Amino acid sequence: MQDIVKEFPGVKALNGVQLSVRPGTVHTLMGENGAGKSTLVKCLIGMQPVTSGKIIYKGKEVAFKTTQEALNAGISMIHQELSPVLERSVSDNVFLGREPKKGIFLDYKKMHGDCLELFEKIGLKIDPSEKMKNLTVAKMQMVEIVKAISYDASIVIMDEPTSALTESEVEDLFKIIEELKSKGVAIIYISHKMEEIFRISDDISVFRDGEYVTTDRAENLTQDKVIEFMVGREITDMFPKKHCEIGEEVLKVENLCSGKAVQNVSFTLCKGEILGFAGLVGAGRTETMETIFGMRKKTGGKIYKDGKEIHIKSPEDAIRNRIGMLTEDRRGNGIVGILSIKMNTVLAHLKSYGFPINSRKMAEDTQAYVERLGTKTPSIETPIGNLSGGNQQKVLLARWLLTDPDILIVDEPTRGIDVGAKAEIHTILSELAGMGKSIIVVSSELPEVLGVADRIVVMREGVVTGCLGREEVSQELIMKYATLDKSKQKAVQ
Amino acid sequence: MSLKRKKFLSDNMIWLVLIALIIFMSVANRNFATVANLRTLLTGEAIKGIMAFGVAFAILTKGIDLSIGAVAALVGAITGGLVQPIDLATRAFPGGAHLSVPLSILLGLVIGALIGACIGAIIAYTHIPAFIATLGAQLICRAGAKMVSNRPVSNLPESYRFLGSKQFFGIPMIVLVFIIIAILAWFILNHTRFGKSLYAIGGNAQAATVAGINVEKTLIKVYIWCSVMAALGGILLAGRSGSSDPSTSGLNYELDAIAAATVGGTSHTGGVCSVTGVIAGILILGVINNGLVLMGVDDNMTNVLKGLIIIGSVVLDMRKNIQKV
Amino acid sequence: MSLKRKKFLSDNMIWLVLIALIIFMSVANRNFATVANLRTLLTGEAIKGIMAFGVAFAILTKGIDLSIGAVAALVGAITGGLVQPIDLATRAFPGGAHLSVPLSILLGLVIGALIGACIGAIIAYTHIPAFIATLGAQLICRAGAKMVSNRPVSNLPESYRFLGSKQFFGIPMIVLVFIIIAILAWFILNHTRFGKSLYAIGGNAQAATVAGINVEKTLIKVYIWCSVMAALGGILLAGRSGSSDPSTSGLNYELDAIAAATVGGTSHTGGVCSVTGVIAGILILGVINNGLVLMGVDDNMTNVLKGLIIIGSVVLDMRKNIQKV
Amino acid sequence: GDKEESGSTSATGNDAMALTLIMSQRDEWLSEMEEAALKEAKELGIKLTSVDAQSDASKMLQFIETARNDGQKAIIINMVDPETAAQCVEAAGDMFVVFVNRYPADDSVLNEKVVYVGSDENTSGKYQGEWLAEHFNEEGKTDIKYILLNGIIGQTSTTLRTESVLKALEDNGINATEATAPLACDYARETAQDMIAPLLKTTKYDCIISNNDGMALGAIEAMNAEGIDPTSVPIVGIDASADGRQAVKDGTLDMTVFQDPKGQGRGALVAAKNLIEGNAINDGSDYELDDTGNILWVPFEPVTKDNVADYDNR
Ligand SMILES: Nc1ncnc2c1ncn2[C@@H]1O[C@H](COP(=O)(O)OP(=O)(O)OP(=O)(O)O)[C@@H](O)[C@H]1O
Ligand SMILES: Nc1ncnc2c1ncn2[C@@H]1O[C@H](COP(=O)(O)OP(=O)(O)OP(=O)(O)O)[C@@H](O)[C@H]1O
Ligand SMILES: [Mg+2]
Ligand SMILES: [Mg+2]
Repeated sequence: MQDIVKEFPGVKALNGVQLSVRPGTVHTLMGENGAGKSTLVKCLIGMQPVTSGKIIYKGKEVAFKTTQEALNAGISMIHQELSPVLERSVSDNVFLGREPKKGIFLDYKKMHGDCLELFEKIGLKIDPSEKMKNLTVAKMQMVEIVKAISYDASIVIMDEPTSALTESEVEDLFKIIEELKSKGVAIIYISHKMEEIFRISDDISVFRDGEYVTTDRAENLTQDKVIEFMVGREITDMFPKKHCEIGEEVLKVENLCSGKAVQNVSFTLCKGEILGFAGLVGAGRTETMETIFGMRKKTGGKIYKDGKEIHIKSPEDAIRNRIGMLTEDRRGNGIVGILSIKMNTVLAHLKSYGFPINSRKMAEDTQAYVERLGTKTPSIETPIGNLSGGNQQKVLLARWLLTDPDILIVDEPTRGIDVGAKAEIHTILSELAGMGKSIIVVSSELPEVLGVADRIVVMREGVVTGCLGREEVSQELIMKYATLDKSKQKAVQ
Repeated sequence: MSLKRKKFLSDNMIWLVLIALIIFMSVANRNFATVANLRTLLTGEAIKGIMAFGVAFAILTKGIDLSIGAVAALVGAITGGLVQPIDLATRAFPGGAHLSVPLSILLGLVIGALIGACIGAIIAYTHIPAFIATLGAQLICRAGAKMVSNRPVSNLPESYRFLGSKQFFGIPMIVLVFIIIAILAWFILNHTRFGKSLYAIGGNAQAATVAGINVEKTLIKVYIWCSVMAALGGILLAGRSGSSDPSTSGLNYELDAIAAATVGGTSHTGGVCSVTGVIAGILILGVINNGLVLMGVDDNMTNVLKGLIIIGSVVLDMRKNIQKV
Repeated sequence: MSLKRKKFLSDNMIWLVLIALIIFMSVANRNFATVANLRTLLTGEAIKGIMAFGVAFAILTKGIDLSIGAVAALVGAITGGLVQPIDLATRAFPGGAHLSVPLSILLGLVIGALIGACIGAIIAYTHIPAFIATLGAQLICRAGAKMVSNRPVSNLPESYRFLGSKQFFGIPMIVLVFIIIAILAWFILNHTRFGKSLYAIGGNAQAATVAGINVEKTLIKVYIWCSVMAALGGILLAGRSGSSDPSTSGLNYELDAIAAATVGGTSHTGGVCSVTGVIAGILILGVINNGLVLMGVDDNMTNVLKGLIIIGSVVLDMRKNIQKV
Repeated sequence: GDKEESGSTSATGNDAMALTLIMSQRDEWLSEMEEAALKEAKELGIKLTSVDAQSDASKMLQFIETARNDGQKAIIINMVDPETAAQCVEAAGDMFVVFVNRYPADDSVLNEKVVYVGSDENTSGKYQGEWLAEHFNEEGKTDIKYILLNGIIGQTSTTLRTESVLKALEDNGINATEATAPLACDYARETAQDMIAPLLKTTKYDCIISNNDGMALGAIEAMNAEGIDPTSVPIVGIDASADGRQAVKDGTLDMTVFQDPKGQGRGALVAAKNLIEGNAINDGSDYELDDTGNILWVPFEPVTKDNVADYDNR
């Protein structure tokens, strides 16, 4: 790809970007949120027309107008934002648009069989006839991955494939990547996770604000160097944990239950404390938080705040009790895509703007948080849907900071967020704790939990298997509890 | 053309369409652009306009309301029936049930609110498509209106007809009511928490819930607003013609109201609606209806043109969104 | 109750509702469950059923089609007009334009396809809401039908009326056509890529696009299918009554067809539709229409009940989805 | 309508005396006819169910078949589309058929088992035309311009009423031209009001002709709103509905044509009973039969200020 320029109204997303990918290698694209990585690959597979520039594929200049053309030419892609058809079966999803036929009928048997075969090859246990919406997010992502590689493409683009995966599935993915490489397939890989990038990359290209910065062999680069290229400055501390006084108990959860997903979960949270929640995806952490926040029906247990029992039936109740929650599913229940950054920022705080609503104050508050969090946006009237994922996340964080909660629950707060912003978010969380707020951090990234939390609760299959203090934890210990057998957990508690 | 001017044009396409139509009609018939005709035009569209503001709120939340025409008929029949002269042989309530005009109008609005609350509650709590809930409500309300009276409810007293047929310094009351409702709708949408939450619910209901908005309650309020507007429309309709025929009053008004709201840029995928847009939508339909009659276009041709203009203006208006995809 | 049985019940709620209604009606009137009455019931619903299969496809892709009733009227008027006896004084085409019956029917279906292609192209390429595009098409087609003839197109020859009014071993042809269309719809939805892509477009248009599905072309095909079903409905309608009244033929059929599809579980949020569901939906409406008349329920009451049953059955059917939220 | 206890009586009661009345739809006039029929049924001890086909010919046929399935002996049909008479007779099987109010387009279907009760739609417009012709002859005008408010374009009643009034004008030596494009107001008062309002001050016209009273009243309402005196031009309607008669008394509506709803409703029921019992269809009533004995005429009558009081209690 040469001199690619891509303009959106008001934004120049790409400005003269270069990229050349060799067969049989993994070429990683790096850059902060909004650097234009996703846009670049979307241009490549024909999802978006380029404003100018040339794409040369297998020696010939091409300009795919639809993804169909790109797929036929041998370029497939795992998309950053999940794109399953939720109401249909897994096999329908995998073979969407290329269903096998037998005579005039579709060959359902073959679809099922082929699907199973693909899954088995990588040790994935999913029933191809299950409805997509019944899978966990991680399983859905695995299905997306399987689908992308099943095209037998010569270029496979992976846009943040691991952001919804757990460690073990990431390993599976890396095995797949190795196999693809050995077959001579080129992989364009996009991720914000430094460790994995240096494990698998052959080449690394770095972008900043739509500008091409550099390309080099991975062995010639170091983490710090890449970060410097990306951010334009050095980041010294990923987890700037400030030490602060931990005060009296603020939240106490006793035997919380919600169906099968949450079973007798108990824990406490203190003033000024950051409590981490670790566990494999599907451990029930999100469900626990959703139950506390009133998004999910509580089937048992009690919640106390400041020593008094509180009854939360809806997020409205939770907010009234000064609890905030940054949810995991950014697109599903986080952003309101067509509304402005301003509206998205003030949404949980509308009550405080009086009657009639004080629009000027809304704008001021929003502007303040855009500046404080360094959100990259043309203006606060820009629809949030036009922002890159990381910047959307910052707006959502601003939404909850604005409500000034006593307890802030953040669920996968840095998913899909670049290193610079990640460090910023960690700093903010730490500062908040310093101001006497209590914070619950749910994350699948162990270094993150280890880095920011004072104590760590580990869950597995809906139950708490352990609670570890900052001093005693290690990755190994967490993994041990996270995979602990149900029969043994009693002993630990 | 500069980008800015392009943007201005595409953002205001609907007004440009309106202006183009007005110019065309004025040239085609010299009687079009007169004060008297303008008054006629506005009077003719005011009722549908009021109902369009109602249904626009529903559309804004990804809903729809097909029951408004029938609600108008039901409320028209009940309120009209209650104020008919007590000695009229063809009274809707022969038992002699009678109310003063203000009470009857109030009752009509309350009935509208109750119907809206039922519709809203069903949609909010059972999650059935608004299309179906309001289609059912349409059947029920229309049948209800016919149960109240199987003949036009007529001989309505002057006091009842005040809003529907009187003028105030040369401005028809009905147009004043429309203006007041427009201002009210504008205020609600832009300056209240309720209005803001409508946009959020339409844009992403789940996100709105998580942000602490009570989506169910809000939806109920939306359909209350919508049905109250329909009830008001029914009262004005009966007042305007001095009679309310349960079988034809408000018939298919929902389609016109929805068309006006949509032509005015209210998006059926939720989250987009502006009061000025809806006003433009209503005026466009009004100009077509009035202008083509003045030009002496035959009725079938009028409908063909109306269909084309409705589609055409929404197509033009959509162009502002397309660039972003 | 075991979970499995619960799931079975909630998945098949719509059939349970149907069975309950049938049992109730059979008990209430001994003439309900007779072969002759069953035939009447099916004949009466078959045309709306065919149109429901059409519109179900549109709903499946998050669209809607309000034009089907008008398309039926237009095609009924044109095809009927072309086969009227050449010496009839009140011919629709007095110039003497005349076609053989098969050619005329073919032409009718082609006209349907063309209308559908226009509607589909407008929706696919301009992204305007299907509601507006098809509302506009409704106005245009209804006016078009009246332009063809301003009186009922009558004296239709027996051969034209073959499909609409004849029987085949005691089974009305019209019911056979319905069954064939049902099988065809089932085949298309479950055994063609086109069908699969409908689910994908309705469920997640972005997913469909990135999987290489040409959404625009598919949408055009959807509305072609829908309009062809409407055209077929129009031909059957004219054949059934031997005359096609441009002003009333197919009037409001779109609402019944949409109601049937929705009662049958076709989701307005897209991506969900089953042929058996639509059949159940049609039968439920048929049983209500037929049974309440047999029971001698007053007409307004019938409409009230119909509204309640439509809402109620969709509410019950929705419960299968609610548990998962 | 008149509520009767619902539920099936055909299973236990007198089978012969359960009947169905199929309405093409329910407007003001038709509702009055329906009411009269229901009242008469009560007096005759007949259980009459009336159903509304809502302008759907297919639905009408289904109602006919349903009644047949219910084992009824006769059916009263107010046809949606008079062109479907033959099909109605076929669907009725061996039931007796009484067509009411809408005369079959093909009257060869009429016989001793299939009869018509009602009036001749062609005469309604004729009365309007004759009255107007007389009015203009008195004024010495022969060239006039008219505004004509059509009902639903395409419906037989609309077509016949419009055609017959224009023919009557022509036959009586008036050269009438339409002042506007054809106006379709769907028989609705509000539609007529909206449609005519912009034309009142911008068009020259000598009279307003309406296919029914409702639309004429809408026109009068529009004139009042625009500050035009409705008595200044002749306005004619059809129906002699309660409101219409009031307007005639007030002098705003100059004439209307009375179509006897009660007569037709009652007549239809009497005819059905007589058919079942094998009597002449006018047996026990004072309506006249035509030569064939298969048509019971309930004629139209012109109504003006002079005779309007006679219709108040009919
Ligand atoms: N459809 C669109 N309309 C307008 N602007 C867009 C659109 N899509 C992307 N952009 C803008 O283009 C820029 C690049 O976005 P892109 O999604 O490519 O970033 P990214 O590098 O993938 O970021 P992330 O790491 O957060 O996924 C951003 O500034 C974004 O706001
Ligand atoms: N039997 C009749 N046939 C035709 N017209 C009649 C009859 N009786 C009364 N009318 C007059 O014609 C009008 C009814 O005509 P028609 O039934 O064709 O349409 P409509 O009921 O007004 O239409 P809609 O209810 O669909 O708006 C009535 O308002 C009345 O003036
Ligand atoms: Mg990206
Ligand atoms: Mg009517």
